[in-house]
Amino acid sequence: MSAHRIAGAGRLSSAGRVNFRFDGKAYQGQAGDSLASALLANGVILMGRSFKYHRPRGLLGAGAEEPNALISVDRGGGRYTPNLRATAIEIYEGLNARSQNRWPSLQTDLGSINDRLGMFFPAGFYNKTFMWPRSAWEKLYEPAIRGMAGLGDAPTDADPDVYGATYAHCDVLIVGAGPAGIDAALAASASKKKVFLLDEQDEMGGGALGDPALWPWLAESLKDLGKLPNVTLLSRTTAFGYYHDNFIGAVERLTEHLANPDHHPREKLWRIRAGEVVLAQGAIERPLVFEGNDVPGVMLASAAGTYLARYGVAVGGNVALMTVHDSGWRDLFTLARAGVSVAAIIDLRDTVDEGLLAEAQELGLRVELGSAVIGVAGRQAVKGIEMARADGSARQRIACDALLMAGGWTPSVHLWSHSLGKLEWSEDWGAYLPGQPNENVRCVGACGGTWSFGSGLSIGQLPTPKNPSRIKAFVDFQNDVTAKDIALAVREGMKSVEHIKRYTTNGMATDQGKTSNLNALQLASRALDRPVQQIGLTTFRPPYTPQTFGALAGHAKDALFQPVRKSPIDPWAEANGAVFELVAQWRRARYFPKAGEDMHAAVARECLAVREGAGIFDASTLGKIEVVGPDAAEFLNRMYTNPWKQLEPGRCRYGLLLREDGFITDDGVSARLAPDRFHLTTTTGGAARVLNMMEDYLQTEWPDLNVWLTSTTEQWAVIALQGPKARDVIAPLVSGIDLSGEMFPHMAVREGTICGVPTRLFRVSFTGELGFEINVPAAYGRHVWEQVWQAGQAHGITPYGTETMHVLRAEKGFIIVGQDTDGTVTPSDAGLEWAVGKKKPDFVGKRSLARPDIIASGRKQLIGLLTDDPAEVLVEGAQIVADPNQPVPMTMIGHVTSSYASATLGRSIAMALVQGGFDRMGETLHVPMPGKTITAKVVKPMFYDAEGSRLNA
Amino acid sequence: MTRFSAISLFAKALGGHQSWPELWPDAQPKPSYDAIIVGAGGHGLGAAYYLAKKYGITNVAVIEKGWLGGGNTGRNTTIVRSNYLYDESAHLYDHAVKLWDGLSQDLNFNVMYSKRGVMMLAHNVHDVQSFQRHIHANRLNGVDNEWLTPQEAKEYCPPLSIDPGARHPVLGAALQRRGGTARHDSVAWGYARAAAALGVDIIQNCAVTGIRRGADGAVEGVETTRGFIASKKIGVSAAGNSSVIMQMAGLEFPLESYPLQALVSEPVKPVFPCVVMSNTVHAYISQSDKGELVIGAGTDQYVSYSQRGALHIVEHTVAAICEIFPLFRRMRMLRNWGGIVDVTPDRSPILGKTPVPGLYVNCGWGTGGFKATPGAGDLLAYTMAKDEPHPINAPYNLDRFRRGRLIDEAAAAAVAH
Amino acid sequence: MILIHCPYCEQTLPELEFAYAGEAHIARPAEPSAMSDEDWARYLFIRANPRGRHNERWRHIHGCGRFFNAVRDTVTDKFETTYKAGEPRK
Amino acid sequence: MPDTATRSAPIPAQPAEFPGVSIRLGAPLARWSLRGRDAKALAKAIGHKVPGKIGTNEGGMACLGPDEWLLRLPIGSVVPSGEGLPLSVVDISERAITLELEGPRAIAVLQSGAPRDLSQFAVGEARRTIYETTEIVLIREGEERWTVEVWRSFAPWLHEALVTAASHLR
Repeated sequence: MSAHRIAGAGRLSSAGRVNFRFDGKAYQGQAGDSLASALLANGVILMGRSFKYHRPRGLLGAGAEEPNALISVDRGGGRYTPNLRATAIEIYEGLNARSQNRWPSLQTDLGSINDRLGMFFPAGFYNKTFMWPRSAWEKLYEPAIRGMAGLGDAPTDADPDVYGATYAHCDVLIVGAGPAGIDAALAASASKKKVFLLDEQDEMGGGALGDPALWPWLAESLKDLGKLPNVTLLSRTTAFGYYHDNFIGAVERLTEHLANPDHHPREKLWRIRAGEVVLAQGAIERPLVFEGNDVPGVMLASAAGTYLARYGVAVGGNVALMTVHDSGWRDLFTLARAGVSVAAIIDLRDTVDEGLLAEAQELGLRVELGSAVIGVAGRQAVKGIEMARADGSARQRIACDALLMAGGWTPSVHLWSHSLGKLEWSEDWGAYLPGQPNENVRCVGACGGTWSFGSGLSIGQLPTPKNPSRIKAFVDFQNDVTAKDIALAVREGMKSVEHIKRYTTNGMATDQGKTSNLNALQLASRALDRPVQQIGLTTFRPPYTPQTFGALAGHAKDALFQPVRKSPIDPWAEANGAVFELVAQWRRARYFPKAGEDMHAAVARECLAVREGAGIFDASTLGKIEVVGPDAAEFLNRMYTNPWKQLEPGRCRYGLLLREDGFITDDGVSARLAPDRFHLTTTTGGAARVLNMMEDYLQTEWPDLNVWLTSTTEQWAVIALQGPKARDVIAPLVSGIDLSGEMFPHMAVREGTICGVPTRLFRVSFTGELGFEINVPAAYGRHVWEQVWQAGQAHGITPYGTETMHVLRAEKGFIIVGQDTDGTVTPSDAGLEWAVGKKKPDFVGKRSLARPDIIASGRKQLIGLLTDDPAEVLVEGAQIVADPNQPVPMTMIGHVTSSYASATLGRSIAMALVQGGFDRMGETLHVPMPGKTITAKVVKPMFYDAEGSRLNA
Repeated sequence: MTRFSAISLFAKALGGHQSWPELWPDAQPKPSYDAIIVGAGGHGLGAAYYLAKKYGITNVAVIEKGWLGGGNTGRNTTIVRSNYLYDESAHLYDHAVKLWDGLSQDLNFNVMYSKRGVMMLAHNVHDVQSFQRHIHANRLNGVDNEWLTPQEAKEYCPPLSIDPGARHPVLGAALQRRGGTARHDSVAWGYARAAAALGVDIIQNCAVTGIRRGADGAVEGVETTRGFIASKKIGVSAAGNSSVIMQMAGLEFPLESYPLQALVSEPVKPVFPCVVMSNTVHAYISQSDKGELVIGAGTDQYVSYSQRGALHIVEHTVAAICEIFPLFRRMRMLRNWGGIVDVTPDRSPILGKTPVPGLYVNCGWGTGGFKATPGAGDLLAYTMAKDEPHPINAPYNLDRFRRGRLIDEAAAAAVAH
Repeated sequence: MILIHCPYCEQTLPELEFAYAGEAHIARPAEPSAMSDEDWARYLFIRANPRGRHNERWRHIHGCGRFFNAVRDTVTDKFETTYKAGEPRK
Repeated sequence: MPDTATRSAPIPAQPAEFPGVSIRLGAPLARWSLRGRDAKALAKAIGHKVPGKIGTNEGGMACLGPDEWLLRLPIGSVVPSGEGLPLSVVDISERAITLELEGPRAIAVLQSGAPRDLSQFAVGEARRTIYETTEIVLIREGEERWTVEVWRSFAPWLHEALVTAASHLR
């Protein structure tokens, strides 16, 4: 008889039957079972295969520390999750679980050949070989290693589930609802404080769940807490990380335990700011290190106690105990009292507490002091053990079907470590305990080092008469790190625990060393013959247990990932078949194809329509800033390269903005509406950056100026109407403004109404044609656009998008900041010397323009390019050379910044940044492309209506 | 030095691995050295190795305040690539990539450099223009970097979502096939072992507390927590702590140190064949040989030496990864940590001489230092040996900030119009 | 996510409302054109970047909108104080 | 000014109802951003009471910063432009739209993405703050009544985020 359920024991009711499958086989468990307890109850003890050697493994623990029993759960429809701990899976009707990292089956795993060859795979073996032949690493060795590595299979489908998130604030956050945590909650709640009590398990109680004597108290306490309005109880909630200023990340599992998760959020991210944090995370029992300590059926004594007391499951029919600590005895007594037969109690200590001995005698248990287990019989299940005196004498075999280990206790100081709290070594516990805190936090109960488990030894490896370099005594069960691996690491010069950890991978498994770190420290300390403190401490990092990406992303999924900003006119564009492009946070109509048109055809049509009639364009996304105050002109004069003080109200000016390092960062046309009021425009992507930059100078450099900045980007919808017919189209719609060329010249602004809506009407042009930019309050943008659209029908009005806008402005040689400039371009590089106020003593960036390499000759300058073959459209980003016949690496003298097929000119045009470009007019340059080299002539970047007669029309 | 090979591994195995020697002795400081390197990360250990191997200076000490390889070397996401835009950058990083190739054999230590390809995603028209510029410049510089359509990108990296309706749709990608990853710890250990074998002293737990300069202003050695150590040549390769060390020599540097976070998932069977980077959504991902998804996150906004990042940085990074790779939404974060990156105004390194005679510096690598490890080590060694920069690192001088000759790759990626 | 005290709002609020704005008390020179290239480069690029006490600027960008100064320890990330722009270095 | 039929809003007009909270588009408003060093001078110039303390909100006038106020009045209202005075009056009536949340669980919906502690946000208080990555102006009109001012182009995202958060409440 092996593991089995004991009638009447535990907290579960035999009424709630639950059917589930493991590796395809059907089983029955009880409501409230973990997958681990349910499988045990069915006599299943083989649950996994180890990472490296593929050794058969059963349960080591009963909680978050479990390193062995890693399970994949597939709920279908993309709801597949690998690497779940069997101890953390709540069974539900229809649960479909399967084991991992084995082929063809859990019982027969060909990968276990690694175990036989284990001697050739010591720690760091991969650094020592797989180097010849050189090419074989990627082609042969690495794929083989990668295939063997990994735990569960990766998901193959997108996750259909959604996740929730919230911020929360409380006075006291208590992590862990064991006795200590519950006491802390009761105490804190009395003071009307806002209290959060979190526990990772489905049922609150922690250690108390394994102690029937405490159940009445537990029920009473939870009832009391549940009634208090100032207390929030969150079970199935794992506090995974402790961040600055008492900010704790926690994940609540909402549907994972339900037979039908439906479409509710699967998990919820809690971002909690707490006044005080109380850590009551308990302690984790340590395994003992000896040959065979990983055979299925060898487990922590405390885990066996939990399986019995909480789940009513005996881990074996005939159980032995290997202990160096009193607590192991107590757990075994519990099993014995429940009728489990006990093979022997083996304690390495020569003397133990009289009370324990008396109790053992009363129960009639065999006791072997001063002895140690030196081997375990059985491969997929414990069949018996071999033991000997500490000096190696008196070797003997004992039959049993389970072996409990009790190696002492390690406080769960994970979150404490995240908070950068100090840790102090305690010789008594053989563990690090919380010391000086770094935040407003305290540890209570076992994780604070106060518990009543009795005393014991802390020891690295049990004594054995066998040759330690020939046996596999496991320290890190999941990563298959053995005592001899740690000895090897030390032998090879690893003297810090950080090096030992990285070299052996001890503590780097999915349990982050919850059961292995301290044993590894002890072993290293003995191997180096130095006290543990001098070897250091591997710092715990978030998360405390692995957490779902989806939960960490919270509600930032699909449409909620990041906002897509749309203009008020966007719906019209969508309804009229626009193809969109994303620019910064915005989406903009790129072109409006008619049936059968590709981008090239659509853009050519749109361009000609603007040149010959009228085009309508949504310019709403351009950044806008209203600059108001008596010192407005003075402020702009200091910010922009060109002079602003003399600009008359009603007039516009092109503004060029530099960073203090002298490079162009933004530009735009701005208008003076009144002596103390300007309407600035910026690039679409630059709006926020420019406003922040201006605020910075205003607030911190020139706080004396009486001027204020207000973002009006979204106040105004902007409709650009461009083309020779533009005036005719809007004339009937506009009132209060004389549209005549004399009264309303190019680069002027007027206020009036259009379609009855107040407007700031700009006469500006980014196309080289007669043009207007109609600014109306955003809510009326769509309405006015449609009115203009209607009015334009008689004039062949055509909607155009950003691509056409780019072509039209390129024909005029207007630059686009960010395309024709790249953060390394000065005004003179861009041929914008005219926009720099020579007489101004200072403006942002001016001084940098005088630096040696900025005034040096041979800088890249913006010029035009005409390909010898007018049909050849250069690729934007293509590189330019003077000598096409030079070998690679070639000397590149520049690159193409803008390039289009110009329907207006019936040929291709391009702009480029070229070294010494201004002095190369008429030169032929070369653009080497794969398979061919394109030749082009350098010209001024002005391809159309150089004298500007059209836009002044 | 015991030569590593399948044969030696086999032989030692039969002996129960009892007779492996130390990879590197834990050296005690001597009174003086011909050259001292401050900082035992990959760069510093590499410099020591090349000083001894290529430039015949073997009386060298590498001084480390903690344990070797314990800084950014052991904390980064191990991406190796050289498809940079400007000639200066392309030459610098390609010098490193050439050394990566064959480094395992050179060091007789498998650093697990694997050319699985680095793919950078273009999410908007502006990205496409910028990547095209990179690709054409790389081609003429002899650096491999090719354009992939969304379909080709997905074929190269099956978990990639190329849904055109995505918030940041994939419009294409730039792929450098020679790019890839290496095993970070192994790089530090391999260099340490090989350098030690050539006579280099690796002195751990020895913090530099001062830099002593003579009447002529030249360096005479370093004050350390283990006493004064004399040397006429001092190379500082201290990453995030560089400005602190430079101040000891009376030098102010254009550096700021920021927290940079990274994280790994639980290990799964092979699912991710290459490295993918997306600058637009700030996500960098590959899969380690162990099976963990290795994910690079962004920097926090403020300067800090705490090696402790904020949760919201992780939230945003993981959200971005899940948008581009919806398969991974149910994967779980196993470990999350922070490093300190030292950043210059143009986000390019400073590598060469300093105004102080005998003092050399290698710093300012920001988030990109690991990929340059062999190159940075070699070039620092060259500069220290010859007391003049190699043509490749000559542009990476301190004076560029005065002259205005910045090497600003990020600026070249520019801003959206 | 650190907590930051805004000296204008007189509230201690989460970092997400704030934008870091670099080292504090680096005033733009009154007469840049009168400066040497060295001094100008120093103003533009040289930063203290200390391990420890750091005078730095923040902007309550998603709050009152004001830039202000702070003293923070760059090793612990803990604030010593925050103070209004224009007040002397603390 | 044309009638409201010619107006368009970025989010649906029909309210979203959930147990314990409703989310609806607020009525159009006239809005101004008012700036100036001297609250009294501003009050004089525009003929409105100007609260001096950041966070206070009286008569539709919310103090958002030491020199910044948000004035919200019925649509069609006018205020002087203050031309020539050392202050700034800017019409931002259509820059933002208003979302109204009402019900005992409104606070939970907002807290889902607002990092500041809303239990400390008093009735009558108004402040600029943030919801996840989106800037908002938050006004607590009553114990269970909240107003969110959000820039027009961010409104669809915020609306969906709040509706989703409300649908997640159990």
